[in-house]
Amino acid sequence: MFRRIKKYLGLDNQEKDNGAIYTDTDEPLPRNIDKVKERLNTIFSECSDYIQRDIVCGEDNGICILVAYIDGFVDKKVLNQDVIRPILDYFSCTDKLHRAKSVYQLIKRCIISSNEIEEAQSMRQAVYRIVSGDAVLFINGSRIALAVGVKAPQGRQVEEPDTEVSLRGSREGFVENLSTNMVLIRKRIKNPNLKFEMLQLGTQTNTDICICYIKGIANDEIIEEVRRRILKIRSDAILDTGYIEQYITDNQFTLFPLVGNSEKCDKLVSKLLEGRIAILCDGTPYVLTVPSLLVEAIQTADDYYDHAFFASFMRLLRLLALFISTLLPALYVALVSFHHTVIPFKLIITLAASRQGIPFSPFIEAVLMIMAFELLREAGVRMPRTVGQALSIVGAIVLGEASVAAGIASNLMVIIVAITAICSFITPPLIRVTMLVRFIFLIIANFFGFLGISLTAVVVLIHLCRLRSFGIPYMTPFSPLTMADLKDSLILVPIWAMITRPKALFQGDTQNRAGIKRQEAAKISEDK
Amino acid sequence: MKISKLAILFMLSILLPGCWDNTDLTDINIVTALGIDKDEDGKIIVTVQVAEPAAVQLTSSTHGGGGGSAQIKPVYVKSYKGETIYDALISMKSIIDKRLFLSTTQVLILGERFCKDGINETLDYLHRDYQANYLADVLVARGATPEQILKIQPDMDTIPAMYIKGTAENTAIRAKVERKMLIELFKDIKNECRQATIGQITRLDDKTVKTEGTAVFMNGKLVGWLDQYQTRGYLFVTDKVKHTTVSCSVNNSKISVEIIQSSGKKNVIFKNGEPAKLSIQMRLEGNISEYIGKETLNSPEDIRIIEKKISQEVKKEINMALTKAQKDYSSDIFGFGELVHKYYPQYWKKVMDKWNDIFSRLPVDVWVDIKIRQTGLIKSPMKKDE
Amino acid sequence: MIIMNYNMLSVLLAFIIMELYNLRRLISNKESIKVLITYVVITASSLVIGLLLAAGRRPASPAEWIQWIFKMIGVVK
Amino acid sequence: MEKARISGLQLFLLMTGFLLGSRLIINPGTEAKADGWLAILISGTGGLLLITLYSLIVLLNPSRTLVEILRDRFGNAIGSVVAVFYIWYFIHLASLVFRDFGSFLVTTTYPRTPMEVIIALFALSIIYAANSGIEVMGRISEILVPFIPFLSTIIGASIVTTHDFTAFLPVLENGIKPVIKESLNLLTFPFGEAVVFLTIFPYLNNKRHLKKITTLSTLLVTVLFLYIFFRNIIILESHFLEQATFVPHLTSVLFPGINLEPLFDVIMIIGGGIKITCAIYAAVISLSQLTGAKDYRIFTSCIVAFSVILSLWIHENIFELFSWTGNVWAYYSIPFQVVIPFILLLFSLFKKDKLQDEE
Repeated sequence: MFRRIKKYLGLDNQEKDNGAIYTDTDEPLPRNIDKVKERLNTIFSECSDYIQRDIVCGEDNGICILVAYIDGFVDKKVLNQDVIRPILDYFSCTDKLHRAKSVYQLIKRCIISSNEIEEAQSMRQAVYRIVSGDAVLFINGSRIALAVGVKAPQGRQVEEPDTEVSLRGSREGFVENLSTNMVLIRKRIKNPNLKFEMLQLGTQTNTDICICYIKGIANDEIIEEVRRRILKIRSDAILDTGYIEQYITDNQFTLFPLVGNSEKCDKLVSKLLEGRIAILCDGTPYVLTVPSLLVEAIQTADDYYDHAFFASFMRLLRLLALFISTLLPALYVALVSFHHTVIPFKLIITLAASRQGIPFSPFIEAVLMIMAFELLREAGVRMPRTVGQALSIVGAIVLGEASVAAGIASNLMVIIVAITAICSFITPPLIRVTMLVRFIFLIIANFFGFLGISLTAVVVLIHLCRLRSFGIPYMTPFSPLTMADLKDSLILVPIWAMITRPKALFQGDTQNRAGIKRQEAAKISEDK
Repeated sequence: MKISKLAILFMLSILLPGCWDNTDLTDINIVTALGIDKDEDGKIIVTVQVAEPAAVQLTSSTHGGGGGSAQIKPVYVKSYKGETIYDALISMKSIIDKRLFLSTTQVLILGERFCKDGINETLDYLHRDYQANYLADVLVARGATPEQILKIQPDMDTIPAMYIKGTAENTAIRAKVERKMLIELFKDIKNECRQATIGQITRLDDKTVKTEGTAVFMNGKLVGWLDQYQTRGYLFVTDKVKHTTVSCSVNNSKISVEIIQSSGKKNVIFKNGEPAKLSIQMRLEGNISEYIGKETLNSPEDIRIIEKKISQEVKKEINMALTKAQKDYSSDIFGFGELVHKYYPQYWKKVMDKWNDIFSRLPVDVWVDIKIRQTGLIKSPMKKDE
Repeated sequence: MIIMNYNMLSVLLAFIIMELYNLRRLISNKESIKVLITYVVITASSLVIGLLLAAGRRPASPAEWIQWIFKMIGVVK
Repeated sequence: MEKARISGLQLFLLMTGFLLGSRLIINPGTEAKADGWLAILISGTGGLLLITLYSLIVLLNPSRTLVEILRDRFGNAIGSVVAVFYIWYFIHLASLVFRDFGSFLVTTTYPRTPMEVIIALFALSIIYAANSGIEVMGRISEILVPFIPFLSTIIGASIVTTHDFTAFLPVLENGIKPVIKESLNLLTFPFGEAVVFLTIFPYLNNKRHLKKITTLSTLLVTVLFLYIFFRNIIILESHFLEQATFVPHLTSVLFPGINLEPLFDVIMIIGGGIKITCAIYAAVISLSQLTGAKDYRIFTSCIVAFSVILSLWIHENIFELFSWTGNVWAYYSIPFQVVIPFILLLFSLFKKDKLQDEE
């Protein structure tokens, strides 16, 4: 639906276009430098960061070159050193006659010392090169412009991501710069099979998108599917991978994330090695991985670095946390308002005593407390970090205490909401899902007790079984049961025992292709 | 789209009618004990003991301090008359504030008069109601009405029902009372091959009760009682003894033996298609837990003598119980009829109705074998060395 | 005066909404007339029976017919 | 026919869930009292034969569902009429399970909630499940069905009351007659009801294992029934069994300290849910093939609605329900479960060559 609206808006925009607004047309470059200048000035009118510089040199000032770039985008020192100085030096030193035709080849081959030179054959390409940070040289008399990559290093340094903290393993996280990110990946997989496919998306933003996979490990069909879905995107702007995620997800009407994302290099690399496909986008440190399965919510990068026993235990714990964070308040409400017969005698006395004098029904109480918690959480996220911490302390301690003392909430409810909250933080990818699902369960529990909860749980399970992420059933490896993949699900086997890659991600034969990991395994055992 | 459709439907189906079975915990009365009796006119008197959770918590946390002067009582006891149990319970709503919640019933106390009139049919409600607690302990009140027993205010526990349950549990370990859960009582009632027995409870003063002895039923009617020793004999036969202490005297010294394992096997021996006699075989294992006397205790022969004495004691108790059941009450509480039913179904069909008479006429063979294993931390009894 | 069972009515209402929604899809799918008739017949019969049940006028059920037939044959006593 | 495939394991679990289904609520073999185990054994053997019969039919008519087989073998007109009867039978089956489910919950946990609301709530999730298609049903059974034996074992594991391990004696106290009657009941409910799977077997990805899967499933279900029977009779004694309305529920509340009733509800939702979903799916698929609908999903909601109404309509009270399922259901099912499949098998055997020539 949104796509339809967007398309509609997009059409509107195009209708409004007139001469003042630059449109993508394949107009050729004019041969005459003055015409180029004129055209560029209209295109970049009112762009104060657009700079153009004329170089006139050679015998009889016969050579006119126009250098166009965006201020601040290019490294001026490099531009002067590698581009302008050589040109000026060359043409002032030589006394040879230069005909216009050869100038272009000469400059390209002999003069400019920069490595990144590309040709721009049309106005569209030239403009694109300028706005993406290259310096573009227009040479009088030539129909081809030269784009020289003299981008100044931009953005922040590689640092540890806040969202995914790991105790062990690499602390490098992705940054906003696409090429830095690509380097970070390439650094870890030194193999020409690692492919980066570049695309531009967004009619206004022209954002660089990169599809990354390891050829021979990733499933070709899925790669093709990813390509198809990304190319289908018709959008003005791609500001974050989140935009792409919403376009390429299999099912728009699900709460569950069908596309994974990560900010950590080592995690992404391991996903690539499992046969997943990554989608990088310029301007955001978040990298998408597809296909994404439910089981990934309880996997962390640390697991693989640690001893398998601890990791397996932690995974079971995380699964438990997932259940607790979705079901606990609902179970409590069902227990307290429906199934008194189930509660053991001593507990029922405690429960009833704690409920004494509370004016609200357990359901209302639970909703109020959970709402309060969610508000606090949101406030804590939005606030500056230092204030956020203070806020969470105020919220957790003062509010909880006070609401119990005021007789609005029972002790037990505070405990339950606290446990629920803690558990919901354990599985970060599903944190928002569990929040909503928790409410659904809570509402149904208030009306139908355990029956409602179990029926809803079954419906949620059916929903999960229906979901597919790029053709792979979301609940793999549990259903359809893939025995070989269970080694990396709830129970994690030691890394040397993982001799095959996830079978679910292949349609074909895994044994033949399982080279890399197997070699790794062999290496480790050899080292030992 | 499908999801939104389902969501609308869910909301519709939920919001239109409202919620039916949703009851807050604060809107129920937690019944801890239930007493059932009959008055002279044959009406049922139901007594409930209801716990006040807040007060229970308060008293148990400040137990012994006794600071608060105007404390709420942790439990209250109310009685009401009605035609049936359910009728009485429902009518009771006119004098209490909330719905009675029976699932927490820990103890069910039956009145003597009620039991004499027969319990087989009248307990139907407790079986039928979905909230009934099948694991509640059942006891028969002797010499007092259930109401009097439930109104005690014990020092040891804030909730009298828990106190009663505790005493029953304690005594059952000592094998001096038959501990019967409601479900087992129902099984007994339903099973025509054996007669029901229920533990007995008596009131000592307004703070204590005593659970000892057993009520014997015949076709659902209370016919008599077994005292504590007979009860133990009965429990030995039915193989329900866990730990108990048997005492006896040997040559002026007194010995207590703790039974650590007991297995009883009963049998009906048939001759010519007719039951000839009943046989009971007991295998016990025990440790000496006390020995007051002058003899030394260090040879296997000494142990042998004690074993013999103890086995005689056990045999005596079993015989007492058997005599009571056969001669006084002629009620097959041991379940010999079950054996006949299982292994001689043809014969059972013929004698089903008069089995209890046949049972009371049959001679009994009791065989007890006891092995004493350990003697505790010391071997010979405490005395001055000579 | 017909005493209506409102729970039953609300259940019926939920089903009717669902089936009307479904009917729309059925028409947009361009299913054959046979399908449409089957659909309408089943829906209408469940609606009628549902309303009768809600009104407390329970007609003899298929189970009773079957039992009657078997009694006629003599299989069931 | 849907373009879907289910694996052998999925079919195995789906079938096990189906067969266990609502028999978990109503104790298997109650009417034969202490001889119930005999009845279970006899009906298990019979069930094995019946289910082998069904798999043979499917193997002789590869990748054809019930309606297509009926039409192939009996001709278009007769086949269609028989198919209509089968559809009715499937709907009837679903509505009976709905009713069992409803009465169970109303009796044990939700005495004040109207049964129609409970059934309707259940029906909504059934619609969602049936609309998801056979593949998702297979996958969901892979997750849920293993819970049934697991939870049943937990419920039986430690129960406080005294155990009487000889409670199943004496053997054949009341003669063989009640045993035969009970085994007939058990044979037609649940084993014979597997006739529903004539519409599901064709989706199996590897037909070679079909016979093995069905045999294993039937054996497992028989063993579980025996386990449940012995559990109940050992704990409750035979005299008690016939009195209780829902025996397994009774055993679930006898756990010391904590009440396992919710676990039992879960078992029932899984078993009953799979049973109803299979029956509804079979009815819907058959109906859509009969009418030539493009998408079977359009019929799901109206069939479910009909079967919900039918479940409320069909019996007035719980005694009617039990006496009807006990006395009439067996005879009513025989044509559907035994006679027609047997004729189908004969027809398939004799016309086999001819059909292969056509292909």
